[in-house]
Amino acid sequence: MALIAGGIGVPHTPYFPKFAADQGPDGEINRYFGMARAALETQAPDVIILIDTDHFNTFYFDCFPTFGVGIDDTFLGPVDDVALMPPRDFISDRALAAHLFRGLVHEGFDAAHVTHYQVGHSIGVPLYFLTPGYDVPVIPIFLNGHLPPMPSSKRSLAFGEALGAAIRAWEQDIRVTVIGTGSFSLDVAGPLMDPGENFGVPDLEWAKRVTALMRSGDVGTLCDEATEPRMLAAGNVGGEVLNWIAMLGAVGPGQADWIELQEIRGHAFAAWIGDQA
Amino acid sequence: MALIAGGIGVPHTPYFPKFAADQGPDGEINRYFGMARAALETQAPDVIILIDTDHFNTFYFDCFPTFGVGIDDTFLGPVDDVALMPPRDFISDRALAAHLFRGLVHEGFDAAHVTHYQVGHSIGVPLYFLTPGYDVPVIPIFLNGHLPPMPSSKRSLAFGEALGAAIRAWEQDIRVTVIGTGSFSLDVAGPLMDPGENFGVPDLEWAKRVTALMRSGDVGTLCDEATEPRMLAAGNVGGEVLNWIAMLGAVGPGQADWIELQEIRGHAFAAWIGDQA
Amino acid sequence: MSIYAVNRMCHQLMHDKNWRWAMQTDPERAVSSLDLTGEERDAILSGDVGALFLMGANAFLLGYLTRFNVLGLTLPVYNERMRAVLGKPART
Amino acid sequence: MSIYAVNRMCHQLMHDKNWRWAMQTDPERAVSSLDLTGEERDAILSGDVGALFLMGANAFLLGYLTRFNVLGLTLPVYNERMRAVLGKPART
Ligand SMILES: [Fe+3]
Ligand SMILES: [Fe+3]
Repeated sequence: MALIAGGIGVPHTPYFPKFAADQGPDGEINRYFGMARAALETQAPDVIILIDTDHFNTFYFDCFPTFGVGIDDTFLGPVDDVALMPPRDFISDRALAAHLFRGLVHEGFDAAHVTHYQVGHSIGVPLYFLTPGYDVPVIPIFLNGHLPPMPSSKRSLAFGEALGAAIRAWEQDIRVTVIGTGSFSLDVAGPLMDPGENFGVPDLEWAKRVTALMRSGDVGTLCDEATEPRMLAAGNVGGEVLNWIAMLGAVGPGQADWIELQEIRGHAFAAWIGDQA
Repeated sequence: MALIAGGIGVPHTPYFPKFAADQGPDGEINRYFGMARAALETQAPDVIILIDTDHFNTFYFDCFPTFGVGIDDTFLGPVDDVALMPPRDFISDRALAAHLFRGLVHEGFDAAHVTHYQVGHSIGVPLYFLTPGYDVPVIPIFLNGHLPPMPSSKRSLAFGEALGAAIRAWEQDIRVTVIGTGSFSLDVAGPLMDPGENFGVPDLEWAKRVTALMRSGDVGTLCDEATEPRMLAAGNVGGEVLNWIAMLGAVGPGQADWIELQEIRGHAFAAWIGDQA
Repeated sequence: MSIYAVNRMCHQLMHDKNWRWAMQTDPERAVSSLDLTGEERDAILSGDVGALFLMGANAFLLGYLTRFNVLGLTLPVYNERMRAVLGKPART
Repeated sequence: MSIYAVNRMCHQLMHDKNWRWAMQTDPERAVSSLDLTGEERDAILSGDVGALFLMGANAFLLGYLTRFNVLGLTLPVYNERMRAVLGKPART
């Protein structure tokens, strides 16, 4: 049976490949992502499940799902002009993705079937830093953490729990890492931008609060406090904390192995230790 | 507050406009649809909510949702060459549809946001017969009753209940009819076709059983018996009974006012009386 | 998942009238433009809808082949070929 | 919902390089091909991203206007105009 080797949380800022190159290997971005990459390499996954919020690269308003499962052998991305990261084909695992989709729908999670799809920076950028060889198959799980109405934090946690159960019910003896990606407080190109910037961190205190609750493993309190108004007040992609909450549902409750808040961006880097073999 | 004036169940066979014209006004198709139309006219809705299964006219495998809500001022259809029914713009109600979508997601139903969309015969044909003047706004609710994994019958019922609650929570004093459309036993172009036909009714006994349980208002037993294997054994669109079950969830439990099984097609026509003003 | 291209070919018979006409008039040439395995191409050109179904193609979409009289698939022919695979194991 | 066309115009700045080029080089001509209200067209051509936001356009997508330097929307200009509408009532 499959085992969840651990959880990882990272941001996906589209400018980070360029900024990291400009900062050099000892810069802050490479340092934080290096910690996450080391955690991933310790977890040694055979497959990565990446829970992300699409920003109009996979979906459009025409059909924008609350939850979706990417089911295909490969997928192309990032298709949204990420500097230093031309689009490429990523390898995925169609059989496992189809199994996860069946498991989720059978447990009453009304996910969309997604195939023949492209992705944007929210999937590309984490993989740029975490698996630069692009050698581990990746299954994207899409969660709407951007366009209200968003799934509630409790629903996202339950979705993650069902995802975790479906992963562990997979018949192959493989190791799986679940990644949640996104910000805790971030406004992109909206009225809550900081002066002169193309983004803002409207509620740093909330980002600190989320970080503290994740550090101590108090997901229950996090779900109680992460209401839709609270998330939206933290910025127009404040709902991306739901990607982390779903990841925590899959990996299981517990303290973070480590978590580092990058204040200037309102997001964090973290790792959780998963199932013991 | 809005009131659910009643429920209607009808099929959506794409050949029926042509067959009905060939049979003439006293033919079976016009007789059954005439009964349903009379029921609808008694209910006198200001808005119709139509729960249907899309057959690749609104969605494709690329992003095929389990549940979806059509949110727009108008929509075009049918776009799949229905004889005697050229595509036209149908009027809808964007504000009410957005309200229903919010209500469903907030209650933990993970519907997809659908806009700028087209529809096929599964929405066009019922309206051809029921509202030939096309003067009542229609909000399509999409339910995957075709491609396994499908939502379970209990999940579809709960979805319908949440839909009904959202309708009744709408602030305007309007009358709403909820229509469920689809077959109970029908295989389209698959191995369970009848010899020489382009369709089959692989399990007429199941269609009779569904009809009897709906007549007596025993939705609980219907949900217990309508397992995914049972529905699929009744044909590759056997899952369309879920559209009726969701409709019953919205209208509320109770005996049908009347229900007529059309055995040769494995589907039925029916009406339920709704809320008292 | 190259059966995707088979399904899409059928889907476009409904939604792209140029494609429908191409498949009705010169299917060999039309099919050569698709990203298919040799097995899929052969099954399409021989109108072997049963084999396509067992490869994972969607029956509802395959039905468009007979609806639009592509590849000689009159209803009796389509019906017989599809019913012949009843109960045979499909690939997953 | 004609704000749909405003959002799509922004979306295509990312995904259609021909469109991006057209909007960068002759926005008046490019915009004339869209199904917009007069108010929407005027707001676009004057780079009034705050007004577009209050009409219901998506901020993430509007951001592409400054990312690709369309309509004179340098970052300082975009930032100032967008921040100016903070707290103002948006249409629903
Ligand atoms: Fe993001
Ligand atoms: Fe149908």
